[in-house]
Amino acid sequence: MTLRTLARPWIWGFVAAALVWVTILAISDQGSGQTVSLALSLAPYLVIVGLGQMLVITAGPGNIDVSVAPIISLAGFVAVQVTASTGSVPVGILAGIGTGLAVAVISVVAILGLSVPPIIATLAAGLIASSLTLSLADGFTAVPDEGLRRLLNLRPAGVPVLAVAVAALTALVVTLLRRTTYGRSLLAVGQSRQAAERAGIPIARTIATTYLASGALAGLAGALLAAYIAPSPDLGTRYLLDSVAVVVIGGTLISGGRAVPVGIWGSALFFILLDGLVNLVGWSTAAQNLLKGGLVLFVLFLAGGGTLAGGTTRPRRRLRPAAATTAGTSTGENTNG
Amino acid sequence: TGCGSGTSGGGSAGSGDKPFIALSNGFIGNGWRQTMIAKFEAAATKAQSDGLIGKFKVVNAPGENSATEQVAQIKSLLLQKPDALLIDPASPTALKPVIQQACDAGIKVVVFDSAIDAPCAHVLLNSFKDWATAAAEPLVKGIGGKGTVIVSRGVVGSQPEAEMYQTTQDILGRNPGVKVAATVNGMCDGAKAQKAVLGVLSSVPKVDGVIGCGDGYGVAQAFTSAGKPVPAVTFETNGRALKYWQESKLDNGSVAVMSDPGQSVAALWEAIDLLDGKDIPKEITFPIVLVEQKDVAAWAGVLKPDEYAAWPWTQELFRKQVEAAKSGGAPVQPPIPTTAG
Amino acid sequence: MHVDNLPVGSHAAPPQDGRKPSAAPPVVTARRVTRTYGRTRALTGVDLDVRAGEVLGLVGHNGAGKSTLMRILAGLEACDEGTVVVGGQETRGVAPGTGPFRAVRMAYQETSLCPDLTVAENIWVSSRHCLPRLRWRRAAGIAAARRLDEMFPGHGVAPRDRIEDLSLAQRQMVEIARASLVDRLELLILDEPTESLGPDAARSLYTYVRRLAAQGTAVLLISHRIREVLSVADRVAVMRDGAVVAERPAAGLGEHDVLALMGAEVAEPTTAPARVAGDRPVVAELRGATGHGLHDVSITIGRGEVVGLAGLAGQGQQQVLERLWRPVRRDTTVQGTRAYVPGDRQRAGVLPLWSVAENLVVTAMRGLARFGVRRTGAEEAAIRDWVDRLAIRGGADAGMTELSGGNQQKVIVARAFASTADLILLDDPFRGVDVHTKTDLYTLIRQEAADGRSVVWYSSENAEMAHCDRVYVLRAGRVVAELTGAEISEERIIAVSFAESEPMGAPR
Amino acid sequence: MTNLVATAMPSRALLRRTGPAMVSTVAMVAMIAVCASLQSDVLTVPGLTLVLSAAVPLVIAAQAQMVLMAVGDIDLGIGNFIGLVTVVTATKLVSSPGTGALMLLGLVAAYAVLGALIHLRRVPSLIATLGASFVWLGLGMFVLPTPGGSTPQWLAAFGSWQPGGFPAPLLPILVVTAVVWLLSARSSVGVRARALGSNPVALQRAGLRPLAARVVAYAVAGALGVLSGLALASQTGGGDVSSATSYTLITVAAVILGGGSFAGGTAVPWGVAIGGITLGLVSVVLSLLDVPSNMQSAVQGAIVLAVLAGRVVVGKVLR
Ligand SMILES: Nc1ncnc2c1ncn2[C@@H]1O[C@H](COP(=O)(O)OP(=O)(O)OP(=O)(O)O)[C@@H](O)[C@H]1O
Ligand SMILES: Nc1ncnc2c1ncn2[C@@H]1O[C@H](COP(=O)(O)OP(=O)(O)OP(=O)(O)O)[C@@H](O)[C@H]1O
Ligand SMILES: [Mg+2]
Ligand SMILES: [Mg+2]
Repeated sequence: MTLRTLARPWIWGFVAAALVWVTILAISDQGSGQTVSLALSLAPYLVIVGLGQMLVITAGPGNIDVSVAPIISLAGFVAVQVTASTGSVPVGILAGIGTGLAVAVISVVAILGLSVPPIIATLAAGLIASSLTLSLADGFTAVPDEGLRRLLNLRPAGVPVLAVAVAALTALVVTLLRRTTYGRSLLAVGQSRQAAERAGIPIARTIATTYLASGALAGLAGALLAAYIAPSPDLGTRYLLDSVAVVVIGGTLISGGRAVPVGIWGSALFFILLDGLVNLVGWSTAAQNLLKGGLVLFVLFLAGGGTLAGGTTRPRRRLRPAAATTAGTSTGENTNG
Repeated sequence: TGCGSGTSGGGSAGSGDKPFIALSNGFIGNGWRQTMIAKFEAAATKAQSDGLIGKFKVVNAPGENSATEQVAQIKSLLLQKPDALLIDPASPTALKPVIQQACDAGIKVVVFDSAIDAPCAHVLLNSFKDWATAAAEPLVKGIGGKGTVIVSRGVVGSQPEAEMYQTTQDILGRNPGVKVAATVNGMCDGAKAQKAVLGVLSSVPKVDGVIGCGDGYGVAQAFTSAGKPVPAVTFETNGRALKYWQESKLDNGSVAVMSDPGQSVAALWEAIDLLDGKDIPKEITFPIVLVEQKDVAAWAGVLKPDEYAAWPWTQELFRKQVEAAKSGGAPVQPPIPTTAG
Repeated sequence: MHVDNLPVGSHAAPPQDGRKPSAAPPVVTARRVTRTYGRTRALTGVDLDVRAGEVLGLVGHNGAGKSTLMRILAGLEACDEGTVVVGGQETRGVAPGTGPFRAVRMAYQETSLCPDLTVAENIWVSSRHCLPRLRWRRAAGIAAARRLDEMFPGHGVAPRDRIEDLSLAQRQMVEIARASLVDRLELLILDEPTESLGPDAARSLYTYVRRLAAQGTAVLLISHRIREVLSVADRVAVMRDGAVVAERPAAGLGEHDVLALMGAEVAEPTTAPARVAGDRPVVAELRGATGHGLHDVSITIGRGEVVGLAGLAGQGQQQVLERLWRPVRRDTTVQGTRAYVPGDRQRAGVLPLWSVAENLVVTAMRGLARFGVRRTGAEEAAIRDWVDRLAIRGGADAGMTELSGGNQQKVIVARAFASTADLILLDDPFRGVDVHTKTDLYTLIRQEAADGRSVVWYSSENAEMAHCDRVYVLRAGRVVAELTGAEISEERIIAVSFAESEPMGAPR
Repeated sequence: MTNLVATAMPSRALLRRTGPAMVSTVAMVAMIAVCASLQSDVLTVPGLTLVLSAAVPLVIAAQAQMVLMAVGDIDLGIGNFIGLVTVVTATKLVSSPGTGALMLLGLVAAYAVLGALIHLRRVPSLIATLGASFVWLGLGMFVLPTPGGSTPQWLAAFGSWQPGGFPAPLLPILVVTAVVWLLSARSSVGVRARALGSNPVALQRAGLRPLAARVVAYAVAGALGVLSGLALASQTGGGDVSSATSYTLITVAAVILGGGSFAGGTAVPWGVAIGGITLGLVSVVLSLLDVPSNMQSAVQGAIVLAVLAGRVVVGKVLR
C-alpha cells in the first residue's frame, strides 16, 4: 500500500472497519471469518441506501435526502403487500422501488417546482410517506415471502448472495458516474450549478434523476429489509443518519462534485462491526453513542483538511481567488435558485 | 381505518353534558401504539353510541417519540377543555408541569403505559417485574437451568428497563448454571434486536436462549440468517411472531410477553368512572400480556401480523379490577378474545 | 483616525503633462522573489521597485505571475525565496494588514467583497482600523459614499445596498473604493481594475489615480489594455514567465514596443475582411422582444455569421444572450443547438474539481455520447485537438484551478467550440485575456464561422467588434443601430452608444 | 421585522429579501386565525400563553441554528445538545448550582472547541455536528440514564410565570430575538460571522481571523442552545436527553421559513422567530382540526410545503 493509496479518501472507512474487526477478534477468540460474513450480510442494506444518498449529496451543497427513512418503512409494507397479493417476488420488489420513486416525485416537484430547499422538501415528502405507512400498517395482514427471505440469508462459502449483488450494484453506480452523461452531469452540477448550466447541462433533469434514484434505492432497500426483518413503521428510522455518515466517511465530498461509491462499503462495514463490538462488550447505549460519535469525529478530524474535505468551501491548497469564489458563490446559487 | 376523532354526528342532541374525552399519544410509530390507539377508538366509538361519552379525540404526536411535541399538543388540548385527558406519555417526566396545569383546570387526567411522577394524575401501571419474570423464568427452565444465554435489553436508560434488567439479573443470579455470553441492546424492537444479535453471533459460543423483551421474532431471524438453530427466545405478542412461533413449533421455553395495549380502553373506563365521582385508587397495576405455549394457537388465530395481543377490557372487567386493587385481591385475568378487534 | 486623512484637492494633476519617472525613494522593493505552487513556478526571481508618487504599469501575458506577485507585495502570501521590503522594512514573517503592510492596499482582480453584506459592512471588513468603534456603520457609509463620488461620479451605489444586488461594474467600483479607504496609503495595487468598468468609469478612475500619485502615493496598475496603461502610467514594467523582463518610462513608449517586450511576434489583430451579410439562412431570431430589461429588440442571426452586441456595459446585451440561450418565450426562435461562453468564469465557467480535459469536454460529451453512454475515445481526440489548437498552458491533465485566468478562459471557449453547437453565444469572454490569446481566439471564431457556425458575441471592448460581420448597438434595452462591414469601427460604436449624451473625444 | 423595514429604504431588493419572512408572517397570522376560529379562547392571554409556550425553546434553538447557518455551517446536533442541557439542568444545577452552571459553561466551551476543530481541520460541519450529536446523546445518558430529575426552583417559577396583561412566552422570544438581532445584524461581531459565511477569502484578505469568527459563532450557538435547554427544562420540569431530538430538523426548517439560506452570509433573527412560532403552531392546529391520526404527519408536511410554495410565488411576483 503506497502513500498515495493512503491518501485516498475512501481508505479511512476500511481502515476503521479493519481496526474494529481486529478488536473483535482479540476479545472473542472464535469465528474470525464468520464475523465478516455476518457483517457482509447486514451491510448491503446500508450500502444500497448510502449509494442513493451519495448521489444526492454529490449534487452539491444543500442537497440531502432526509426522506430515505420513511421511504424504507413505506416501501417495506408495499413490497410485502404486493408480493403477497400477486405471489411474485420481483413484482413486489418493483412495487417497493416504485414506492420510493413516487415519494421522490413529491420531493422533486417541491425542489424544482417550488424551489424548496432539499432538506425541507424531502422532510415534507417523508412526513407524507410516514402518514401513508401508518395507514397501511393499520390492520396489515400480509407476511413477507419465505423464498426471498431464504435467498437473502443464503451465504454460499460464507459470502452472502446479497452482498455480491450489491457489490455489482456498486460497480454499476461507479460505471454510471464515469461512463454516462448523467454521471458526468451530476458531478458537474455538484461542483458549480451555474457553471454546469452554462456548459449546457440540463440541471433540472439531472437533479430530478438524482432524487428519483435515491428514492428508488431506498425503496429497494425497504423491500429487501421488510423481507429480511419484517415490515414495521420504524423499519427505516436508523438509516437516515447512518446513510449520511457512511457516505461522508466513505470519502464523498459533502460539498458535492465528487462521489466515492466504493468508500461506502468501508464505512458501512465499520458501522456494523462497531455495533457488533459494542454489543459484544456489553457497553451501555451511552457508551455506544459516545464511542460512535467519538470515532466519527476522530476519523473526521484525523483525515480532515487533507483528503476528506479537500476542496470544500474553504480551500486551503488553492488560495487563488478563483477556487474560493467559485465555491462560495455556487452555494448561493443552489439554495436561492 | 383508524381515524382521529369521533365527534358524533352533526349536533345530535343529548351529547351536550356527556363528557368529552381526549387522548394524547406521544408516539404512533410502532405496532404496539397503533394497536393501543385502534383499541381505544373502537371502545370509545362504542361508548359514544352507548351514550356513555359525548365525544372523544385522539391526538398523536407526529414524528419521533418527542416529549416536546406532546407538551405542545396537550396544551392545545387544554384549550378545547376536555373533561378527561388520557395520556400515553412520550417521556415519564417531561409532562409533569403540563399535567399539573390540566389538573388545575379541573380536568381528570389518567396516565397509562408508564409510571409518571404527577401526584394529581391517576396512573395505570404495567408490572415490569412480572414482565421480566415471565420472560426469563420459563426460558431458564426450558434450557434446563444451565447453558449460555444472550440478554437483549430494552431501551436502556428508561425506568421500566432498569426494573426489568434488575429482575433478569436476580433470576440469573439464582441460576448459576446459566452463563451470559453477551448483553445486547435490542430496544424491545425486533428489527434492532435482529441486527444486534446478528452482530455478536459469530463471536459467541453456542447459544441456548435469548432473554429479551418482546423481540424474539427478530432474534429468531438472526439465528436463521447465521445458519444456527433458533434457541429459546422472548417473542413479541403480535400476530406475526405468534404465527411464526406456532408454525415453527418451538417448544424450548420460549414465551411471548409484553405490556397490554388494551390499557387505553381501561383508561377510558377509569376516566368515565372518575367523572362519575367514583373512588379509584391513584395507582393501579395492570396485568401484562403473557402468551404461553398452550395459548399460542388461540391468540395467533385472532391477531393480524402487526396487531398486538390486548386484553379485552370491558367496563365490568375494569370495575372488578379496581375492586381487586382496592381489596388487595388477586388481579382480574380477562379472557383471551375470540375474534380480533 | 480618519478615513479622509487623504487630502483630495481640486488640483487634480493634468492627465498628460509633467509625468516623468519619479525619483522618490521606493515604497516597495522586491528582490529575487520566487514562488512555486506544486509544479507551477509562478515567479522565478522577480526584481521590482515601486516608488512613491509614481504610477507603475505592470503588463504581461496570462500566467506571467502578475497576480501572484501582487499577493506577495500586499503581504497576502509569503514568497519562497527572495526579499520584499515595504516602507523600508524587511517583511519576512509579517502578517498581512499589519506593520508596513497596513499602508499597502489592493483591489483584486476577482473582487473580494462579501456578496451578502452591504457596502458599508464590506467597508468595515477591510477598513475597520480607521472607523470608530461605535456608529461605525454610519461612518463607513459616509466614507464609502464620499470616496465613490470622488472616484466614480454617478456610480449609483448606496451604502446600504447589498453587494449581490449590484452590477458587476458597481462591485468593481466598490472594490476599488474600499481599497483606497485607509488612514495612510502608500501603495495602491489595482489588479485589472477596468475589465468590468465602462469607459466613463475607467476614465474617472484614472483621473483619480493621477491625483493620488500627485499626492505621493504609489499606484501599481495591472491591465491587459496596454493603451490605457501607457496613457496613465509613469513607468511600465513588463513581466514574462514569472520574471520582470523590462522596466521603461511610459513616455515615448508605444503599444507595439510593449507587445514586443512581452515576448510575442504579435501580428496586429487583423480586422476581418468585411463580408456582406447576404441571404444566409436564419438560425436565430428575436422579434420585438420586450421585458426583463429589453424593449422591442429585433435581431436576426444567419448561418455562419458573427454577430456582435455592442454598447455600454449593462444595456441589455446579456439579456439578449439569455433569451437566445433559453428561448422559452414566443418572441424568440432558435434553430439547432447552442453553446455558451460565460464572461464570469469564476461563477459560471470553471468546474473547480476537474482537470482541463474534463472541463473542456463536458459540453461536447452529450453530443458524442450514444444512448447516454460516453464515447471516451472520441472525447480524448477532441481534447487533444483543442488543447493543441489553443496552446493551453498546463496541458490536458492540469487541474482547472491551477491555470491562470486567461488559460482558464481559453478552456471555457474551447468547451463551447468543441461541442457540435450551431450557435455559439459569447458573453464578454475576453475580459482579462492577454493580447496574444485574444488574437488566437479571434482567429478561431472566424474559422468556425467560416465552417458554418453562427456566433453571437457581446463585448465590452468595442475594438473587438471589428471582427464581426454585423453589430447591433444596444442602449437602455433597445437596438439603437445595426452596423455592417466597414461601418463597424470603435469610433462609430461609441458615437452611437452615446448618441444622446455629449460626443466623446478620442477615447484612451 | 418592523425595525428593518423602518430603518432601511424600501427597495425592491429589500422586498425580495424580506419576502420569505413576510410569507411566513402571513402563514403565522393565518394559523392563529384558524385556531381562533376553532377555539375562540386562543386569542385570550391564557390561550396565547398555552399556544405559544411550546414555541419558546424552539425559537431559541432556531436562533442557534441561524447563527451557524449564517457562517455557512449547519448543526445536526442541536437537538441532542439541548437534550443534554435539560439533563444537566435537571441534575447538577439542582444539587449543586455552582457545578451545574460550570458544566453548562463547559458545554458552551465544547461548542466553541467543536467550531475551532471544524475550522482548523476543514471538515464539513454537517458531518462533524452529526458525530457530535452522538456524543451529546451519550453524555446525556451518562449523566441521567433515566428521564427524570427536577428543575431548580427559579426555573420552574419562570416556567409557570403568568403575568397579567400579556402572554408570558412572548417575553423570552422577543428578548432573545432582539439580542440575536443586535449581535448578528448590527454588531461588528455579526459582520465578521456573516462575512465568513459569505466569502471567507475576503475575510482573510482583510486580515480578520476566520477562525475567531467561526469560534465566536459556535460559542454563541452553544449559549443559545443552553438557553433553549433551560427554557425546555422549565416547561418539562425535568431532564430527558431525547426530549428535543426533533429540533434538529425543525430548526433548519424554521430558519428556511424565516428567509435564511444554506449558503451562509445572511442573518434573519426576526424571520427565524416567526418561522419558529409558525412551526410551533402546527401541532396546535393539528390538534384543533380533526385530522385523522394517521394523516397528521402528512398535514404537517403539507403545511410546510404550502408556506414555502407561497414564498416562491411571492418571490416570482417581486422579481
Ligand atoms: N493558487 C494557485 N495554485 C496553483 N497555481 C497557481 C495558483 N496561483 C497561480 N498559479 C499559477 O501561477 C501562474 C501565474 O498566475 P497569475 O494569476 O499570477 O497570472 P496572471 O499574470 O494574473 O495571469 P492572468 O492574466 O491570466 O490572470 C499561473 O500560470 C498559475 O498556473
Ligand atoms: N497562503 C495560504 N495558503 C494556504 N492556506 C493558508 C494561507 N494563508 C493562510 N492559510 C490558512 O488559512 C487559515 C486561516 O488562517 P488563520 O486562521 O490561521 O489566520 P491567522 O494565522 O490567525 O491569521 P489572521 O489573523 O491574519 O487571519 C489557516 O488555517 C491557514 O493555514
Ligand atoms: Mg492575475
Ligand atoms: Mg490575471
